[in-house]
Amino acid sequence: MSITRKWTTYLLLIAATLVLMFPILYAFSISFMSGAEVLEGKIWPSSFSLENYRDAFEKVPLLHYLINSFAVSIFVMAGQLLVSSLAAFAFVFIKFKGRDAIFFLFISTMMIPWEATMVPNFLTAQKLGWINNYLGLTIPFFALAFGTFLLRQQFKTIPNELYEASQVAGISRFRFFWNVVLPVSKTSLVTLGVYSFLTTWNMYLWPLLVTNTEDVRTVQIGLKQMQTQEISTDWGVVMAAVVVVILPTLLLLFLGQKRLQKGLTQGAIK
Amino acid sequence: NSTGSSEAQETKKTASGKTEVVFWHAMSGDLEKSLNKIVDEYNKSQDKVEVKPVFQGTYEEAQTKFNTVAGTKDAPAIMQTFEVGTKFMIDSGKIQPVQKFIDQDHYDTSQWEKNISSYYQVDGKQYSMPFNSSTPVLVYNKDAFKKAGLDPENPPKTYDELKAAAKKLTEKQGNKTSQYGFSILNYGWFFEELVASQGGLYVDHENGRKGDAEKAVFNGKEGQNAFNLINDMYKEGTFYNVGQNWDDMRAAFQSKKIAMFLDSSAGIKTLVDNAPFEVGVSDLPVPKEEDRQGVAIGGASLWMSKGISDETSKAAWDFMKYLATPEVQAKWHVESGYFAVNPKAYDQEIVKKEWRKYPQLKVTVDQLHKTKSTPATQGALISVFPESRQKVVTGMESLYQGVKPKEALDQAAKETNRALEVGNQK
Amino acid sequence: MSAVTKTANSPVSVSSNPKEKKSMPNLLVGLSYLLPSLLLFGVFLFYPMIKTLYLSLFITDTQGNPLKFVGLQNFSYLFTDPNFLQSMKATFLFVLYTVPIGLIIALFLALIANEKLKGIGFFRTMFSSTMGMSVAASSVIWMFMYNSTIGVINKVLNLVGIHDVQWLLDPKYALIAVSISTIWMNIGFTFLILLGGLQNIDEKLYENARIAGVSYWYQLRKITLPMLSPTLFFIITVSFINAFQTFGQIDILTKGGPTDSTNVIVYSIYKDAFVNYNVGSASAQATILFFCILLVTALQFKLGERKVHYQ
Amino acid sequence: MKKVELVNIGKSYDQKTNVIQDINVTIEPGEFFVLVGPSGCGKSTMLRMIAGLEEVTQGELLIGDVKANKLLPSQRDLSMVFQNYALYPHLTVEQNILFGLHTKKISKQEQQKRCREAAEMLGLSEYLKRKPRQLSGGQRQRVALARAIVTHSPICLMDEPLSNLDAKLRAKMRSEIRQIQRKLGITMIYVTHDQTEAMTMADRMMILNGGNIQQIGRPLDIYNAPKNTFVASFIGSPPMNLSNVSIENNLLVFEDRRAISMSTPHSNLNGKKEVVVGVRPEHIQLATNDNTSFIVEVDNVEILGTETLLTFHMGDKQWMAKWNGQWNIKVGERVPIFIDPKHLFLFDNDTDSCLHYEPSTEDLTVKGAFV
Amino acid sequence: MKKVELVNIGKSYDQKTNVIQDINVTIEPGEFFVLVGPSGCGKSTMLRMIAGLEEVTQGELLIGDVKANKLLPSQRDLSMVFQNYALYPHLTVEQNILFGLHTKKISKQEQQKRCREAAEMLGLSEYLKRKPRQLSGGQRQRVALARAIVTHSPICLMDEPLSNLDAKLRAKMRSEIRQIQRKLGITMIYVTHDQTEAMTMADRMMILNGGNIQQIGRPLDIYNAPKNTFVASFIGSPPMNLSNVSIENNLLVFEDRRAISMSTPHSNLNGKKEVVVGVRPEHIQLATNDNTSFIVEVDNVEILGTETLLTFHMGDKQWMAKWNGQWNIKVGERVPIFIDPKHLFLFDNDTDSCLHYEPSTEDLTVKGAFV
Ligand SMILES: Nc1ncnc2c1ncn2[C@@H]1O[C@H](COP(=O)(O)OP(=O)(O)OP(=O)(O)O)[C@@H](O)[C@H]1O
Ligand SMILES: Nc1ncnc2c1ncn2[C@@H]1O[C@H](COP(=O)(O)OP(=O)(O)OP(=O)(O)O)[C@@H](O)[C@H]1O
Ligand SMILES: O=P(O)(O)OC[C@H](O)CO
Ligand SMILES: [Mg+2]
Ligand SMILES: [Mg+2]
Repeated sequence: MSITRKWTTYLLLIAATLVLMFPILYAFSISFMSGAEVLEGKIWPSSFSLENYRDAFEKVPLLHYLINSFAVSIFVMAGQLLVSSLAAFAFVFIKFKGRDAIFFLFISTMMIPWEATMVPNFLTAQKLGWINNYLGLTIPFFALAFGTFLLRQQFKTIPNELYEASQVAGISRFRFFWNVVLPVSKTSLVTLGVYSFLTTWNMYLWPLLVTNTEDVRTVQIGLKQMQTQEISTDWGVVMAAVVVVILPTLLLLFLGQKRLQKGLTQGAIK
Repeated sequence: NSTGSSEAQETKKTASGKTEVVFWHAMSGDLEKSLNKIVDEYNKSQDKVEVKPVFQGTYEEAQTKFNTVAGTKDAPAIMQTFEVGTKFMIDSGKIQPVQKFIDQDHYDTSQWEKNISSYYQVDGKQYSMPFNSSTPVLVYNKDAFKKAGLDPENPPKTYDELKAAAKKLTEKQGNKTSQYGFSILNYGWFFEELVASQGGLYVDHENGRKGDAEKAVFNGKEGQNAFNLINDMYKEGTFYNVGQNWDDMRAAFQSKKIAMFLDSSAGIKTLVDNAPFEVGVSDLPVPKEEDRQGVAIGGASLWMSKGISDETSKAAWDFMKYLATPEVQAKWHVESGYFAVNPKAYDQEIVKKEWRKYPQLKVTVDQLHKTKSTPATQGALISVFPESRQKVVTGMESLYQGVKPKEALDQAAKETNRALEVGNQK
Repeated sequence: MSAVTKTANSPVSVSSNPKEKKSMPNLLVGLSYLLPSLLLFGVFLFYPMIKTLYLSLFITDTQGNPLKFVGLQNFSYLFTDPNFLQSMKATFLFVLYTVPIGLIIALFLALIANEKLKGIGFFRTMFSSTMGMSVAASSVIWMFMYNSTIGVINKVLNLVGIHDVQWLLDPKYALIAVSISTIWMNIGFTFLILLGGLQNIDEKLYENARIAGVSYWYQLRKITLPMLSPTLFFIITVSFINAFQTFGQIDILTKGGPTDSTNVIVYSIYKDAFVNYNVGSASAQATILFFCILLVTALQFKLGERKVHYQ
Repeated sequence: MKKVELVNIGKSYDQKTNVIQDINVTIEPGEFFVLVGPSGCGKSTMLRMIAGLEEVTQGELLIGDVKANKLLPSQRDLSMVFQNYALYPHLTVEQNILFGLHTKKISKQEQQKRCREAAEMLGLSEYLKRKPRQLSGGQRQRVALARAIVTHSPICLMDEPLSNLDAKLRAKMRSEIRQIQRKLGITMIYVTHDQTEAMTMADRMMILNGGNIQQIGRPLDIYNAPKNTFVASFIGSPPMNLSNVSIENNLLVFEDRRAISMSTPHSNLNGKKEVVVGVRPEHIQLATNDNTSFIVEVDNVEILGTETLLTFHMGDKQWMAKWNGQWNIKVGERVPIFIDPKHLFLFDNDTDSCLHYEPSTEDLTVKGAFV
Repeated sequence: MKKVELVNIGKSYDQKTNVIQDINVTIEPGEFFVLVGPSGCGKSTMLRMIAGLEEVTQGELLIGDVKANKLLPSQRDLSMVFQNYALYPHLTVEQNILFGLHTKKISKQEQQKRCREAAEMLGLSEYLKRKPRQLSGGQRQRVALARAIVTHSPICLMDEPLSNLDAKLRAKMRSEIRQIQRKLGITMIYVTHDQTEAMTMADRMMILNGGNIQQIGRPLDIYNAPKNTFVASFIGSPPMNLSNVSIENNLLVFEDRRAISMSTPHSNLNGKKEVVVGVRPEHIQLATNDNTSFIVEVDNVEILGTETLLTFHMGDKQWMAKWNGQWNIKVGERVPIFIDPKHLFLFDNDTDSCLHYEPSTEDLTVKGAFV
């Protein structure tokens, strides 16, 4: 690569980073500002006081919400991994009539807008007594066409010989699934896991509908609540809450970026 | 139609054996702090009932939430609903009228302010417990008045005066306006009040109090006056569009972006405390002084859910009664700016003291007392009020896009009619 | 068979035993693995979808129970209702603003982040970071940035001599504002997918081009884009579907306003169902939305698939 | 050590066309039996039917005298080695070797013992704790082998187990597998498309083409007496040279009118006038002064250290000759050639089947050499 | 036709360790030059440096007498064929062949002409409109070749172009490539890890190991006079047998105390007492009555139709012998062996370099044979 091309690329990279990261950095910066500084429209805080963070945690039970979000995200992640991998396994390793039709049915669910099903789902959740508890926040999301698709693509890369070898050895199907397919697909499972975690963590409309007590509310709703309650009075506090909310996912993303990219594209295209 | 089973839910108890009463509200900011304080005091004052306040967003959001869970175990025992949700709550069948407890308890309702409690009476039955009632007022920046050469003690009373004052208050730097004269939040309530204060009705059948409303009439003369006012001032460049968010509006006032605006009396205390200038409060302006009919109340009342256990209901009723005591009402009034439901509260020492410190608070009370009780000032009763409000808001917003006031109003009325039509089929 | 029967009985009986074990046909086994998914899809996707179709023919009570069959009245009203038409328009504009531009930006980022340079990992992480940003958090940040008095965007515009713009209050700009923030939120995911696609392209194809000495743009047109087409196809489809389903940022930033300029169908559904309690009408809109997505996706497949090159 | 018998076996994937048909063969206990043929001829299909991985759609499969058509793979008491070894990448070598042994109700101790033995036999002892990806191709191959061995199954199936190895390693593994099979005395059914493997490893082999048996027999018998042109050209490297010739008197006349003489008139030509003649490259010799069959112009020369391959045209075909030693011949040089008539094969030009060959009289033994 | 000269070339990917070093070689115009060596020895690296795809970190690269270290790949006027062909899957064969030709400022007409010519030469004419995935492996190979040909570059680089093809096709393509190179007279630099390919195709070859040149020369010269044990065992198949021996008087004594005699005492052994002895398999003969070197017990026999491979132990190593013909020998049989001392190679056991060999006196020519 020629020197000029190298440096233009760097220049573009840096410029793009600055533009793209600005909102996040800006939120960080504001989260340290006093109310007056915010109103003056400063970009950089004069001092890094943690007061806003203290206030944020005081005003809404952020910590509690964070724990809820964690619980819900982990639960959904585990559920999606299990349910999707079971389905993907069937699609790859079990031959039966109508398999392709069912697979098509699965894929077609990606086309159904969640909002189109929102009202009946809400009623279902209500009938099942799932309002205001973790069940309502998690179980409806366990089945995931995208996840099934992603894992199916991964499972397809597992040589069929592995399956046949265990058939010859007399290993049961489920044992093969559990002891071979899952461990071998670790990377894709991690990818899907990160993806599930992020999307669940960031879920907004559904938790808004099915939670109305602080006991199970997730942090996104907490944020929205904080925003309704506090905005004019204190942007700084709200931004502190924003930072608290985005920090875990950003960290997760930074750690899992490489794997995520690998796994996502693998599932998406091939 | 209702699915609400008559089976009473179990009584929820706290760890210490107190009856738990979940209380959904829409009070944010300083109001939430005061409310929580009152609840705390109540919880500490006795050992049978534990009230748990839960913030559920704006009035609209809270009502949405309530509707989704009404009649299930997830419903709160006490629900705070804004005044325009009254008809909806009655029709929902998911509430028990407080009249039931008033009768059981032989509770004396005469101690209540009539102007307030009558809003929540239908066919002579008290449906909900009045709690936080407000009226709209004109709030202005006294310093700005002085600077503009206006008399801060003599705020505009009519539309013309308002326009004139706004013109003087509008400040420009180059072609950028640094201070606007006036603003109204894009929120249906202010429009309703501007109509009511001229004696105009919102819907037919005497504002829906003589039978189910079928047709919107707010696009009559009174409504047009209000829309024309906004339209004219916006065209003149003295009116600032603050959007739909209460906080944004108050922030704009505090940061001197606007010199006058309409606010709920509930916001006044916080405004006075936080504004870096002297805040004036005055009656809602009318087109001409002779039009003045007074105002309808705003704010919200407390509703008792149906389907909760008797024990819980009793506990909730006990809390409601507590809220209506003069002492609590006095505290509530001075901390929030809402009226005292119980006028005896005004005799309390703290009120007197606060009125001396915040004369602005008294303005709102006086305005209510001056109100003539007519179907217009009693307020409209329609179940699709929230929807209608959205239509009116869209109408207000379309003014800024150059739509003719009459057209905007008619459109809002037409859509409200449709909502009424659908609503009445239910 | 006859050849076997004359041999000793025991092996035959041994061999007949396991046959019974095998009796569970593959169909049942397959379905048992699919059961959790099918059950959940059934309960939370197919049943509600059908229920939605059903409800769209009714007027319902405030809690969504059908009251009165009205046939296609909900639909016929919607198609004459200027508000709904406005919703459709807003939706299509929104899709139009967000999908192509988001894609182009993400593609640009992916291209520059695909170069082999020192520290490129850092930039990749940065570019994908918005994937970790929730809708709620992002919207709050953008809400502040759009604030017409203290927001940074107007501050910057003022510097270059442009007047304050009421980003979220002016119907002319509100949809654009929401679109910009949406593009920003989606860039991370789109970027990641495209970068992955780029990295899957055989390096040798470029080496051959280097030896042939073709220009960067020629490589981009003749190698990168065609080779990336399956990825592009995937991400375009996903982006379309996502764009049609946008909710959070609208709820927080504009609530569908001003003058319904950002009242995209999904938001309109939400409002009709949960604020105005017109579940019938909401269901009708949901049905229309479903068919819109179906249509666009089908079109995409029909038009796009032909141009896509699969290996 | 078990017999495997295929009776009229056929297979169809789509219920319409057969990919293999009419397979009749008995594989004797302890035999090393090789299935060989070009890609797609149905070798894997047949092996997989024996393993139970593919349904038998026609005929009868007997394993050790028991009808096995419907048995589960695990009930057939056999082991299998796959082309890509099918090692579990997340398990260590040891775990791989022992994977599935628990289903056979073998005590942990016994499992350990077998694993140790197999590892020792295959020189894997130091790698037991490694993961497959830390092993070279040959070592992976051995792990797959070890996994088959520890089951102590009397029958072992292998599907092109060496095709992923490079030439040197392949040669080595060839003899290793053969030695182990002998040592354990198992019945081996081995699939390959490589004729060298088939020739060097098989006790007997079956040559398949297009789903049909071409020939079954001992490698040398097949080499020396191929039943048809397919077998003739498939077995032997470089392959047998084949050309269409017409018979004129006692001469075989090529299309370019060159001719070679037959030793004696053959009776079983059925009066055919057109036949296919075949000559193995090693039987095309440099003519000495008095026996030149004809002279050819060399198209290409490849010197492989100890032998030299010459390419030239005969009629419409390119023929090859293989000579020992390093020959200094230039492309384009004209070379006199001698072909001994006793080395000629004649095939029916319609049915491709062999009409005539002269059985080899050579009998090279060490003893013979000493005589 | 251009010269390529490497002067003291070295390469390091990490600025610390060199993956290749001290490469000095001149590739003559029109020469078919093969780089051969085991996997990872640096062949591709060297080729890619010549192509300009990899930076030269040390030394000087001259292409046609011009210093080329810093030239862009496209400025070096060469073409390249990649291992997996690197065809553009979305372009037709024709578009693939013509890819990038526009940069050479060649008229559309001329492009078409060249494409037609190349396609004809390689038998691709009917496939011009197909996509690569519709072609067989060999056809793809040819497209890649055609793409290199149409550029009319004087130098062509190929990186293991045949390694994805099966044995038969490989043999065919080998001679095809060689013939085209001759016809066009281009300078060819060809990378492979297959010694057969190197032997049969190269005018000269360079054997690399661990980034170092082992030997450069004509294939036969290298075969007959390998410079060290690495080359000796790398070139030739089966590879040369090597064992450690000690020299006692005129005898080479193996670890198991068996011995063979050297023809005459060699002066250039520098008084070494321990050396490595090497014998090619084809030079291990069956003893006749009077010349037995020793008797071996046969471990394995492989009969490849026209020749027989015997495996047996010598000292600690397995040795192989290659005999012509089909030998009927059983495993375990004891066979007398004769090794002619003139076929012995002796290597230094410390440096591995060749201490002694006897130049072959054979000169097999057709003329010679007639004498
Ligand atoms: N699952 C299948 N469905 C349909 N046809 C199949 C299937 N498996 C194989 N075939 C077809 O059956 C024939 C024989 O295939 P098989 O795999 O047995 O060949 P093979 O001899 O093993 O070839 P190779 O040497 O390439 O492995 C081929 O024509 C193939 O296309
Ligand atoms: N991009 C790279 N970065 C670091 N090391 C590399 C790189 N490419 C190759 N190497 C190392 O350089 C050495 C030589 O690699 P090279 O690819 O030239 O081998 P090769 O002879 O072509 O092998 P093969 O026959 O397997 O293709 C190897 O040790 C390899 O690990
Ligand atoms: O802000 P509040 O409580 O005064 O209420 C205002 C309106 O009455 C709500 O409908
Ligand atoms: Mg096969
Ligand atoms: Mg290489």
